Amino acid sequence: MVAGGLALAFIVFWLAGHPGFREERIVMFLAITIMASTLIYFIRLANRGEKFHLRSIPGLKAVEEAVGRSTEMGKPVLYVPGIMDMDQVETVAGVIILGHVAKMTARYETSLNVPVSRSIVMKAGREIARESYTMEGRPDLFQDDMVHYLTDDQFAYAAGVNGIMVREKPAACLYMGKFYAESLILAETGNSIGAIQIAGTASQAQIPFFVTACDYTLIGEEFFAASAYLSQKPELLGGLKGQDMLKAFVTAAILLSLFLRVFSDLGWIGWNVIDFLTVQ
Amino acid sequence: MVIGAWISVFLTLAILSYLYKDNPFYKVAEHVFVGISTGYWTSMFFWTQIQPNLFGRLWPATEYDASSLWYKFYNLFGVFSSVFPEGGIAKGHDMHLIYLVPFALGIMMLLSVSSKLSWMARWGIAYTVGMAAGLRAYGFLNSNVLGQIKGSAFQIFNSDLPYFALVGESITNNFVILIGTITGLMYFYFSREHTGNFGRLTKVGIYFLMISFGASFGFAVMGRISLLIGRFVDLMHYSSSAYNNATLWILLIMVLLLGYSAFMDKGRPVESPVNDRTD
Amino acid sequence: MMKYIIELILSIGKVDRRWIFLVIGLAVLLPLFFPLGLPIRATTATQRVYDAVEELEPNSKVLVSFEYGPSTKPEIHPMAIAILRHLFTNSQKVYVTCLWPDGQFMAEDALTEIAEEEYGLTYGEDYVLLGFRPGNEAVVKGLVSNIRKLYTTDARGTLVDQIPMMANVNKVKDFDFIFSASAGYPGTIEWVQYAADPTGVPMSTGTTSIQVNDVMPYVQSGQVKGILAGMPGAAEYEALIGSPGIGTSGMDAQSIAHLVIVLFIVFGNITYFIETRRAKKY
Amino acid sequence: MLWKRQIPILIATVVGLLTLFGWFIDNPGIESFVNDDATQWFDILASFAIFLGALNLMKLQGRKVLKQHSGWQYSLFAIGGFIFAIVAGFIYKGNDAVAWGVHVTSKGTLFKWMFDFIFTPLSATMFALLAFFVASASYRAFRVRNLEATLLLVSGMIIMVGRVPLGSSISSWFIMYLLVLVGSVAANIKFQDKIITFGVLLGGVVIVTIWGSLAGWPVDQPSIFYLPMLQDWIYNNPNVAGARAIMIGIGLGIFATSIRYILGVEKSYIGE
Repeated sequence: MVAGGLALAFIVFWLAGHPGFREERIVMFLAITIMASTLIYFIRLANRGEKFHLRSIPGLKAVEEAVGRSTEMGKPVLYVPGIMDMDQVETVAGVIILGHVAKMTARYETSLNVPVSRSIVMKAGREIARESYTMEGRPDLFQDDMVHYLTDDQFAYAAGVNGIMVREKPAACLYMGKFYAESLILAETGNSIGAIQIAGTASQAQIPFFVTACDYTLIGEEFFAASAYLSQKPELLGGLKGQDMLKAFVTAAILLSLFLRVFSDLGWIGWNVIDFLTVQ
Repeated sequence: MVIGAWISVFLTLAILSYLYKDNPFYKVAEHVFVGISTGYWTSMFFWTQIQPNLFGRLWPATEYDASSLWYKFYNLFGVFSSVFPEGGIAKGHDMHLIYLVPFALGIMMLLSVSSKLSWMARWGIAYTVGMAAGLRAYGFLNSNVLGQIKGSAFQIFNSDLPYFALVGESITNNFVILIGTITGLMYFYFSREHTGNFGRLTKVGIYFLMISFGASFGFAVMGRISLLIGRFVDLMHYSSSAYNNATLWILLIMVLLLGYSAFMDKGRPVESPVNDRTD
Repeated sequence: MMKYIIELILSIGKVDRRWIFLVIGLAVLLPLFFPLGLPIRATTATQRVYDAVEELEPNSKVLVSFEYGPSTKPEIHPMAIAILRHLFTNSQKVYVTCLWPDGQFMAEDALTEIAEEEYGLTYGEDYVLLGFRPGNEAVVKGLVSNIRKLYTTDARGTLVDQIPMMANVNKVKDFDFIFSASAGYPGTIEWVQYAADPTGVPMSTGTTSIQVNDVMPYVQSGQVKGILAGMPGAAEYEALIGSPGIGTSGMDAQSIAHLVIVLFIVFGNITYFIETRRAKKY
Repeated sequence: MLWKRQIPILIATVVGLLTLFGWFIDNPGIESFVNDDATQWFDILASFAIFLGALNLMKLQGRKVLKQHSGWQYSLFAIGGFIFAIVAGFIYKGNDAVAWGVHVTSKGTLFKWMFDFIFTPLSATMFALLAFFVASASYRAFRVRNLEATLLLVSGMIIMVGRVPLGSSISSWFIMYLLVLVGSVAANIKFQDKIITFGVLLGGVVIVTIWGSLAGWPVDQPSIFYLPMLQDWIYNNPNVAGARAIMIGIGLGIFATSIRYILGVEKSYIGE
C-alpha cells in the first residue's frame, strides 16, 4: 500500500519535470528503490509470521562449538572485529556478531578477549558486549577492559594481537570484519597455537588467505548473513530471503543485458544498454 | 643517522626473531611498535584533521577580523600559538559554522570516557553507521553490482573476436566467465538447500570460486616475497662500514643470546608452539 | 633403498614450519648476493599500460597519484620510478597527488631521484608535487569537481595560481591521463569509481600483487587500461622501457623462492598420499 | 531513554537516508555534503576518538606496570614509545624552519626521523613476515583432500610458476609428460591393475614423443600447456568469473545490510 503511494508520487514528480533531480543517475535511483522495496516487502512478510527455510552455513554452527571448546579447555576466546573503523559496513556487522558471541561467552562463562584497532569500535564493542552480558543475566561477568584498544596502525595491531595469541593461547580465534594484508599474519599465528579459527569478511583480497589458513570461512555475503543466522530474528531472516531475490534480479539483469547487447549489435534496436548502465 | 640505522636494524631483526619463537626481543619490538604507532596516529590525526579541517574551517584566516566576538574567543586560545596561530588558520578553507556539529560529536565522544556519560558516544556511533550505510550502499551498488553487470554483458556476435584464444578475449572465454559468474552467484543462495540439480550448479559455482582463490593466493605469494626482498636489501645496506656494520653486530648478539636461552631451556620442558591440536 | 627415500619424503612432508621459514629466507637472500639474470617476458596487462602511456602525445598533462606507504614500497616504488622515467622521456607534464600521508614522502623521494637528479627538470614547469590531502575518496571527488578548492597550495607551500603549469588546470577532466600507484584503500578502486568512470579520463594503475585481484574485473571490463601487478609487473615495465632497476634484480629471488614453495607443496602432497594409503591399510 | 536510544537511532536513519538519496538531489549544499563533508565529519570524529583509545592503552599498560603483572617490563617500552611519539608530534619539532602542523609530513623533523628509523622498519618487517607465512600456509593447505582443494592447489601453482621468469623456460612438453605421469598414477589408484597403469603410461609417453618430434619440440607450443599462457587464461577468465560472483555477492550484501541499518531493522549496535 505504502509502496504504491510512493511510486505514484514519484511518477507525478517525474512528469512534472523533476526539478533538482539528477537525471543521469536515474538507473541507480531505480535500482535502489526496487531493491530496497523488495527487502522491505520480505521483512514485512517475515514479521507477519512467514517462515523461511535457510540452508545451513557450517562456519556459523562452528561458532558455538568453538566457544564450548574454549570453556572445556578453560582458555579465552579471542575476537578480532577487523582493523577498520565503524565507517565500514563490515566493521558494524563484525561488532553485531560480537554481540551474539558475547551472549555465548556469558552463558558458558568463558573469558572473552577483544583487542580492537579503532576507538569508536572500542566504544561500540563495549556497549554491545555489556548489553549481551546483561541480557544473559550475568552483568557481573563483564568488565570494560575485555574490549580494549591496541593501536590504530594495521601492522602494530597485528604484532600486538600476535603477542596476545602466543602468550594467552586462546582456544578459539574469531576474525569478523574488514581486513587487509595482516589477515594471514593473524591466521597463521592462530594456527601455530592450535586454535579453532573462524573467519568472516567481505574484503575480497583476504578471503583466499582465510580459506587456506582457517578452519571455517564466511565468504562475502555469508558474513553479512551471520547476524541473521545467529539471532534467528524473523525480520532479519526475511531480509535474507529478500537478498536471494536480489540475486535472482541481478542474474536476470545480466542475461537481459546480454540479449539487449546482442540486439543492439545486430542493429535491431538503436539503444545500447551499455551507456544505460554507465552511471556518471 | 647511524643511531637510526642501528635502531632500525635491531627492530627489523627483533620482529624476524618471532619466526623462531616468541622471545624477549620480539616482545620489546612489539610493545615499542604499539606505543609508537598509537602516538604517531594520534599526532597525525590531530595535525592533518582536527587542526586544519576543523579549526581551519571554524576560524579561517580569510575571514579574520579581530573585532568580532567569534575571533575574540579564538584569540583566547592564542596561548597555544602553534595550534591557533595569530590571524586565524590559513589552510585554504572558508568559514563553515556547520562544522560545530562534528566538533560537538567529538567532544561528546571524549566525555564518554566517564562510565556515567558513556552513552554520549552513541550519537557519534549512530552518525558513523548512518553515513557508512548511505555512502557504501551507493558506492558498492554502483561499482560492484551495476559495474559488473555491465562488464558481463559482452558481445556474442562480434566478428573480430576469435572463437577460442588462450590469451585475450574470445567467445568461449566470455561464456566461461558468464557461467562462472552465474553459478558462483548461486552458491550464495541462502533460502534453498544446495541439493539436486540446484546443488550441481552451486558445485560448479564453488569450483570457480576455488580457482579464483587459488589464483589470487598464487598472485599474493609473489607480492609477499618481494617485500622480504626489500627488507633484506635494507639490512645489507646497513651492514656496510658507513654504519659500522650494524647488521652484523646485532645479528651476532641476537643469535648468541637466543642460542644461550635455548640451551638453558633444554632443562625445562619447552612448550613448543608446534601444531598439536587435541581434536 | 626405496624405504629410505619414502622415509626422507615423509620427513620433509611433515617438517616443522620453522624449517620452511629458514629455507624461504635463504631462497630470497642468496640470489641477492649471486644474481642469475633470468629472462623477463611482459604480460598483456603490463603491455597495455605501456601502450596507453606511449600513445600520449608530448606535453600532455598526466596526473600521477601516490597511494602507498613504507611497508609496500618494495613493490610499488620501482613502478612509480619506471612510470616517471617513461613520462619524462616522452616529455609529458606530471602532476603528483597523494591520498596517503606516507605517500608524500615516497613522492618526494621519487621526484628528487628522477625529475631533479636524472632528468634535471624545473619544478613548476615540468612537474609539480601537489602533495597529500586527507579525506580518502573525498579528495578524489574534490579533484573531479574543483582542484583549486582542495589544493590552494602545493606541497612546498607556493600558491597554486603562481605555478605556471597549473594554468587552466581546474579539474580532473583537464588531465589527459591518470596513473594511480596504489597499495590499498584509498587507491585504484576509488580512482575508478569517483574519477575515471564519471569523467571518462583514461586511467592505468600499478598495485601490490594482492590488490590486483580486486582490480582485475575493472581492467577486464576496460574501466582501467591495463595494470602493473606487483614486482613482476614493475620488472616487466622496466624491461619495456629498457632501464632495469630494483624490480629486475628482485625477480631472480622471486623465481627461486617460488620454486622452493612449489617443491614443499609437492612433497607435502606426496606425504599426504602415502599416509592416507597407509591409513587405509590398517 | 529518549537521549540514549531514540535520538541515536533517529540520527542513523536521517544521516543514512541523506547520504543514500543525497546522490540524486541536485542542490549544491547536499551534493557537497555527500561528496566531501560526510566523510570529513567522520574523519574529525575519529580524530577525537583516538584520544580515548590512547588513554585506554596507557591505562592498561600502566596498570600492568603498577601491579607488576608478568611481563610488565615490556609495558614500559609501550609507554615510553607512546611518550616519545607524542613529544615528536606535539612538543619538540627538531627543525624550527618548519611550521607546526606541516612538520608531520615534511623533512628534517624528529617526527620524520621517527617515521624513517622506527615506524617504517617495524611496519615493513611485519609485512614481510607474510612471505614466510604465505609459504607455510600454502604448504599446509594445498593438499589434495577433495576436488575443491585440488582446484585451489592447481590454480595456485600454475599462477605461481607461470608468472615468474623461471616458468617461461619450462617447455609445454615437460608439462605434458608430467600429465601423463599423473594420469597413470590416478589410473593405478582407480583400477589397482598394473597392466592398465603401465598401458596408460607407455601409450601417453609414445604419443607425446611422436607429437613433439613432429612439431620440432617448440618451447611454447601447444600453448595450452605452456605455463605463462595457461596462467594468463586462468587469471583472466575463471578467476575473473569467481571474483565477479563474489563482488556482486558483496555488493548486494553491503546494500542489504546498509538498508537494514538505515531502516532501523537492525539496531543492536546502539544496544537493545
